[in-house]
Amino acid sequence: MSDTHAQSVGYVQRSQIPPSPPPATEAGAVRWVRENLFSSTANAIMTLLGLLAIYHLAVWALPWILNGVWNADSLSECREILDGARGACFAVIAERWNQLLFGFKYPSTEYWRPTLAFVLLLVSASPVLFSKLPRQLLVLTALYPFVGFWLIWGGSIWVPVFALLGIVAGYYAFKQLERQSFAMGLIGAVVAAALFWWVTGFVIPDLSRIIPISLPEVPSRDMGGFMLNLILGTVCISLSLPIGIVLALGRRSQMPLIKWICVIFIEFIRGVPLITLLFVANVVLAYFLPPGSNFDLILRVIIMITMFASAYIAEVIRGGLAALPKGQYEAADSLGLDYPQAMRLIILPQALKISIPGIVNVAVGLFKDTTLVSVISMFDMVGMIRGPILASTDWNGVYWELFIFAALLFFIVCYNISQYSQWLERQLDTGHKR
Amino acid sequence: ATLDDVKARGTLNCGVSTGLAGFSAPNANGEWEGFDVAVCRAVATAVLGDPNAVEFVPTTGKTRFTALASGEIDMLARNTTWTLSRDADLKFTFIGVNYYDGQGFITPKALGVSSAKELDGATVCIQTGTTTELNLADFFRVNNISYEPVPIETNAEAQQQYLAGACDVYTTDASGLAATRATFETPTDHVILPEIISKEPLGPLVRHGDSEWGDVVRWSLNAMIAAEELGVTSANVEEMSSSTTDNPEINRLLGTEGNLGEMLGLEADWAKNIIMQVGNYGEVFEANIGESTPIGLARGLNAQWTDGGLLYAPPFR
Amino acid sequence: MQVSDEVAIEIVNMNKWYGTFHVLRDIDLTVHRGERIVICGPSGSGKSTLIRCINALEEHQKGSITVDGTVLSSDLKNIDKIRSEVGMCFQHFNLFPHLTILENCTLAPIWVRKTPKKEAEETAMHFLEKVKIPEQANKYPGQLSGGQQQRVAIARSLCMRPRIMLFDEPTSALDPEMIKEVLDTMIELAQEGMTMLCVTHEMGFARQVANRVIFMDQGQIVEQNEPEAFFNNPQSDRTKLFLSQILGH
Amino acid sequence: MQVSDEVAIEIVNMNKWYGTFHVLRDIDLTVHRGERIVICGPSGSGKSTLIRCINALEEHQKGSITVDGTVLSSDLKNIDKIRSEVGMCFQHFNLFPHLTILENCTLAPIWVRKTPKKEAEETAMHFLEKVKIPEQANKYPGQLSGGQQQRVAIARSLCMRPRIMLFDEPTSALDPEMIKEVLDTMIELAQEGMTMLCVTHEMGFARQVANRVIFMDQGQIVEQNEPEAFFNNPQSDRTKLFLSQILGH
Amino acid sequence: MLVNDTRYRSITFQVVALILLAAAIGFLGWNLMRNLALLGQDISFEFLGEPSGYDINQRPIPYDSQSSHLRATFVGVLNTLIVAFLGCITATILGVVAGVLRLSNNWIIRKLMMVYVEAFRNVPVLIWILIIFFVMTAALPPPSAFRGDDPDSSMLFGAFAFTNRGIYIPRPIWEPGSAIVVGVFIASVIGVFAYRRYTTRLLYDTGKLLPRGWPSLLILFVPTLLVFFILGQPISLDLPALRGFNFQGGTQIRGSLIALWFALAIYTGAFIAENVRAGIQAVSHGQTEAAASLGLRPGRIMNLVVLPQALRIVIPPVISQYLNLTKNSSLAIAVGYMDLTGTLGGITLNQTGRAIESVLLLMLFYLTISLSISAVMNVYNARMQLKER
Ligand SMILES: Nc1ncnc2c1ncn2[C@@H]1O[C@H](COP(=O)(O)OP(=O)(O)OP(=O)(O)O)[C@@H](O)[C@H]1O
Ligand SMILES: Nc1ncnc2c1ncn2[C@@H]1O[C@H](COP(=O)(O)OP(=O)(O)OP(=O)(O)O)[C@@H](O)[C@H]1O
Ligand SMILES: NC(=O)CC[C@H](N)C(=O)O
Ligand SMILES: [Mg+2]
Ligand SMILES: [Mg+2]
Repeated sequence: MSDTHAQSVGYVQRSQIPPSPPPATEAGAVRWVRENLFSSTANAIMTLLGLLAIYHLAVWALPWILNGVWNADSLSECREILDGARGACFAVIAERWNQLLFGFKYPSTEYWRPTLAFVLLLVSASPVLFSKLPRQLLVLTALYPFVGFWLIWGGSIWVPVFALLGIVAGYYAFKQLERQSFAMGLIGAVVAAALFWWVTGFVIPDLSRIIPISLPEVPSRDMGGFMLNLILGTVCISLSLPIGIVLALGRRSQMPLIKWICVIFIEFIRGVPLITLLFVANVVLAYFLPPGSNFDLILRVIIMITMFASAYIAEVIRGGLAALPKGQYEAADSLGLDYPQAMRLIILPQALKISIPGIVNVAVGLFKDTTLVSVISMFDMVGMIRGPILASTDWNGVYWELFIFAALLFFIVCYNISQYSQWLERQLDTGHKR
Repeated sequence: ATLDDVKARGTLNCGVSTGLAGFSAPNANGEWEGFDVAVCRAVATAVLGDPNAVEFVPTTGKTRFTALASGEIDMLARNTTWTLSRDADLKFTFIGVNYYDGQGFITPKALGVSSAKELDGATVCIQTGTTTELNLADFFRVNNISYEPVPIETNAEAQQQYLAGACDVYTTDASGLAATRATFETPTDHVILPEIISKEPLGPLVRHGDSEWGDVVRWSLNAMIAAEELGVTSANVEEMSSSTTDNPEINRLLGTEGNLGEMLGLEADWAKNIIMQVGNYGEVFEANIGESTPIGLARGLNAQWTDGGLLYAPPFR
Repeated sequence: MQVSDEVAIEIVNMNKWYGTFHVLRDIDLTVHRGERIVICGPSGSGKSTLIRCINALEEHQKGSITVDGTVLSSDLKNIDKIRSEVGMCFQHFNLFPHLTILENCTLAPIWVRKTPKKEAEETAMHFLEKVKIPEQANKYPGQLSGGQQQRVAIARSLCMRPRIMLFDEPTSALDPEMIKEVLDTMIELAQEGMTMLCVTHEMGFARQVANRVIFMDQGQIVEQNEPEAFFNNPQSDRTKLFLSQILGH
Repeated sequence: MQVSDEVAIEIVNMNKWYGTFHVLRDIDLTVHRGERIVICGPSGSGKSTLIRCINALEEHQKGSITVDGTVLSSDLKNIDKIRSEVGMCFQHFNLFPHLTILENCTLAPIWVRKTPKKEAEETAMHFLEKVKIPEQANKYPGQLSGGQQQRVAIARSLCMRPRIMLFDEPTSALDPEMIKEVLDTMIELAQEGMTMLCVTHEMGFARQVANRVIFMDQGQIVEQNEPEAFFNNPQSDRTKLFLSQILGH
Repeated sequence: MLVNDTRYRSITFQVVALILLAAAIGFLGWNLMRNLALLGQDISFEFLGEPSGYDINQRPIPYDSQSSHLRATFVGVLNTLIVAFLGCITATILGVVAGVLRLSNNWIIRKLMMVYVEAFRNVPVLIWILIIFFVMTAALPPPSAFRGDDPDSSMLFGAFAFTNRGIYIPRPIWEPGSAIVVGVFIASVIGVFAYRRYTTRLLYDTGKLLPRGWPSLLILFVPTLLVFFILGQPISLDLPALRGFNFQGGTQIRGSLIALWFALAIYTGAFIAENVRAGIQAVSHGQTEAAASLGLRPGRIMNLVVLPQALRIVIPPVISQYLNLTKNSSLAIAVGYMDLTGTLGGITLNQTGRAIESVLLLMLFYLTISLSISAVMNVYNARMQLKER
């Protein structure tokens, strides 16, 4: 050792320096502006360009929005009111509000039904979306399909009630037989439910006559507007979940035939645009159904969109399954659980949890894609705008207002869902690190 | 069979266009109105006795045939031209003609065009999936002039594109042009060119292979035409049917004599109901597209044969 | 610590290939009830594969494995039977992270053994007490330390009341402090007379509890002996080399 | 192991804030050429921040840092100069995974020092030999073990022929077996007289090679001393507490 | 029992699956036959040989109404590929710019880009297509506005006309000698790459780094311009001019193409931006720091360390975005752009009524494209895989 430190009396700090506030350049707005807007020349230029862009956008859009006319019966009346000034004619939205939301055929006295159904949807979806809510609320979720169906389509209340009871019957049969084997349980459940429905099928008409609780029936064809987008979105996503799970499991199966069936199905569906599948629904599907069966267009479209969504969901879930460590499968095996048990109790609960953000993304994409049904002349939100509204003499020529309204509506829904999925991803992330 | 289906269902699914003023368009209350719509209502009245027992299914030029073929609709009443290939190849049965038409052009007056032959280099809006699309190609090829087609799905969009100046000319059936022009802010700024470049017999159609149903639709239309010829109107039909008249054909038509209804599988008073609730051909024409309406079409070819037109209902016997 | 004459596991001339790779060659091994066997050997020598074959997690291609009189064949019934006789603990615990500790332990008894839930929970608590973490029963695996997790994994296996336990390097993923608590649990188990096959490099453990130490290399059983003899007087050169490495460091 | 009088690094009254959080307070530190300093202290005490400031990876807001006579200012030239004098090794190696080991080592010499490739490769091989992995030169980082990767990272820094090396917990992400190989490399480096600042909790290493051990807490240098004195006779209570924890376990 | 034996279990299941599959296919096929028989139709592809009878406005290959449906199909295929190609390129540029700017340390720019990304990602692409299309139709002047002595609108630089039928731009006329100019230009492009390689080589060999920026520009433009003027300007421009109803001359980029192209590009660009951002962020900060501590400057760090790693992560999702864009281009039908869905799946299907055949061909085409792109992606992924133990 050199002698520099030979004597080396330990240097010991005796007192603690209290933390002092950072220098002015390091705090507050000054620092923020310097760091975020003017940290370099290039940055300053970009800031100015950005401000310029915002300014121009504002100068161009604000008067148009602020001058907007909210009360008029036609575009020409709007123009009269504006009297040459630049301004939007939002009156079209006010006047066609109901049509935009519900289509032009849903009976106007019944608008409360889809509205209520929508509110209930939010309520019953929340226990699924937020795992902090009490689990008992899941009962609501389970009941919702029947309530929602009844509210939107109407008809005798006994139809959804017995449908629900049938499912309950199936569930009990499943619970009874499940102990023997999952397959038995499944078959038993299907048989029990089918039997129940078959038997009650005879009772319903009489019952409906004796205890007539019913809402006016609204045929599928009369659904339209944003409501149709929402219906297609929710129905197809919910239906595609179980199918997607089956496909994903199939694709990971060891059995080559089953694996290839699933691979071909998934790749085929993912390889073609949704539009062509809608064409299939529109013009081809009927050829493949038994002669004389008369599926209406909405049903056919739901079938095709569900197939479409399930292929995408299958891929998401496959990712979730692949993310599970192999040890989980082995541990389940070594405990003696059989395949259905291992999947149901161990693998799927975990895989699905990992997949939720992906599933939500698919759901958002699918919800946006429901607008494509306007191409096969269904009157969803976009179809309403392109068809009856723009075609009407009164509103011929209002583009911006209507499309911005539609875009805004979709934006609100999709943005919130994707924010939710990001929130969930963060949530899961921390959950992992725990 | 379709007839039984319709009866069982209690409503008639009838394909109409997505909106063509005077022919088929929902009014402010969402009720469908128009000349084509009346045919649907007539059939519904004949079969179900209720002109409102119709579910109108809007179709575009492109989707109409698939809608019919797939069974989504029971009949199509949508200014559809009767052509051989549609009959023989697409396997549909046209049950008659409710409007004799031809393809025309509309163009802004400001362009100063007076004949379709002067349209060299023009941009033309057309509805796709129609005969007009094919006629147009033929017309320009035969006359050896060029054009630029702008394919469009619906009449409404075509109208928007045309009015915005995205095309110089809009071409479709002359009746459609008149109807469309009537909805313009200033119809007088636009001229319909004199050339009519094709024959467009427009009529309702049904699927091949169900002649029974075809007969019902065919004779519902014929009943309207015959009623006009025989002078039966919605105003006097009640009176005429209350007792047998001197004219046996009227009696057969209104079901007070013979069993024509039964032959079709309908009630005896089917035609009476049509005339009472929908009106005869002339009444429907006048109410929807006639000269007193903004569309203002003259009867022309669509007058009764007795008046020099082509309308000629086969005998009710 | 008694070893009975009864044969618990009998492996005769067993061979296994992965594709064309011959992992296990001519394995002959007889384990008597109550025996505690430690298997060691260099990495890749096939130790894990051997014990995974006993549990039917891997299929073997030649030879026979008989567990408690049941021949391991491709019949699912037999496989189920053997798995319910044989418990297994993995290196990475493989607890089910979405279930609480208690649920982890009761899952198999309820669904495989069809034990009523209440009874299963009692059993589970019994074994959790045995591994000294009854108070964690309602936590999730992610909230436990590695050592605790491995003890839960042992308890989970025990809940199926296996007659034989297999351990695959149960301590190698653990920090030194935690190793001890797991080994203690295993020693206790051994003292109760459980038949155990344990892949481990914890030589202290081997000395203390094993009846026999088996040394594997390149898919073969190279040497087997009682612990003292094995450590003090290895026969094969390979064993010597291996022991010098493992004890030296 | 000679320490010259020449000053390699001089830090005077340096302060740093993250936003309003005062991470480093009044740091005064003089490092002589050839000195080997070990910095220790509880987590979050600002050790990493301190050595990252020396390398200009973080800006300091008050006080001055002089490296080899160059004052660290916001002038890019100075930063470049200092960085070419100072090598740094990170806890997580931070090798470039898309380049081979050799490319990792030659990248900076070629592009920063403008050394011809051939020469750069020779130098790289020289240092790779020094860290005892010349045979891995054409592999990719992902193909190496953690210990090997860290040694490559050291070689990579050395290829720039720095006069000072900074280490930020170079062994804390490694398995015990690998720690030794990395420490050996560092000891060798120390013996050649490299000026080193090393954040580490390997007290054995500190005893063996350090001239001075610095103990930091809450952004301050609380105590510094020769290793023997530091370990055997810590002055401050905080140091005592810290040492009792770290050595006890 | 067979299901209880591991050897036969899977075979049993597969046989069952096969039977179910066969039954399903049989059921559908039988229905199809029955339905076709009922309707008196058949399945045949002969219609493809018949004259189509309709005209198409955008024709990359010669086509008129007498050409066959097959040729119309090809026109559609080419139009699909054109819009997909343009869309992919534009989307990439937009996406990369927006993605990089989203990480800028400039707050305003960052937020603007976030608004762009969120606004476009969360609104259906169909709405964007329609907005752009309708707004173009409504907001841009018709060609007639350019007419008269005192026109309402005028052309930009006398060479570009923005009308509601599309944008008219000059078209180069290739006169004799133009081939040489083009040849020189191509040679220059190659030259730039050669020069850049040379500088790297030189750096490797001698440690000297020549400047790269401005010499590249010089090499790119100077020789071409020289040759261009020496040969007496063999390339001239055909400017669009208003003649008759429309602008003639020049190249017309139709409104439908623009709407589709821009909407697809902006929409997909928003997704690509997210991929790019994620890719760059995925390269750990440690990499940048390690490079910095080796003395590399920020530009070099980007080029030598961050980008090569980020690209590996970014490219696969970007390729699937290309795939999405291509599939979304089938929305052409909403604005009357004559892509494959417009010709084969639109007019041909309708005029001939050959729904099954047309839809089948349509699907096959898209399937082929997807599968080839996935194949390319798999090869890329395999080659780019980072070497690991
Ligand atoms: N699924 C597999 N496919 C192919 N080869 C495998 C597979 N699993 C293991 N192997 C190979 O079989 C050999 C034995 O593996 P095994 O896991 O039994 O070794 P081990 O003795 O447990 O080693 P370790 O001490 O590292 O756990 C190794 O060479 C391994 O690479
Ligand atoms: N970029 C940053 N922004 C804000 N605070 C930071 C940042 N980096 C570090 N800190 C904070 O500064 C303090 C000192 O961090 P530093 O990494 O220097 O600690 P350390 O002594 O190296 O700890 P460890 O032993 O855990 O590495 C910590 O409290 C940390 O949370
Ligand atoms: N324009 C139309 O919608 C109908 C056009 C023409 N009459 C046809 O049947 O094809
Ligand atoms: Mg192993
Ligand atoms: Mg640190």
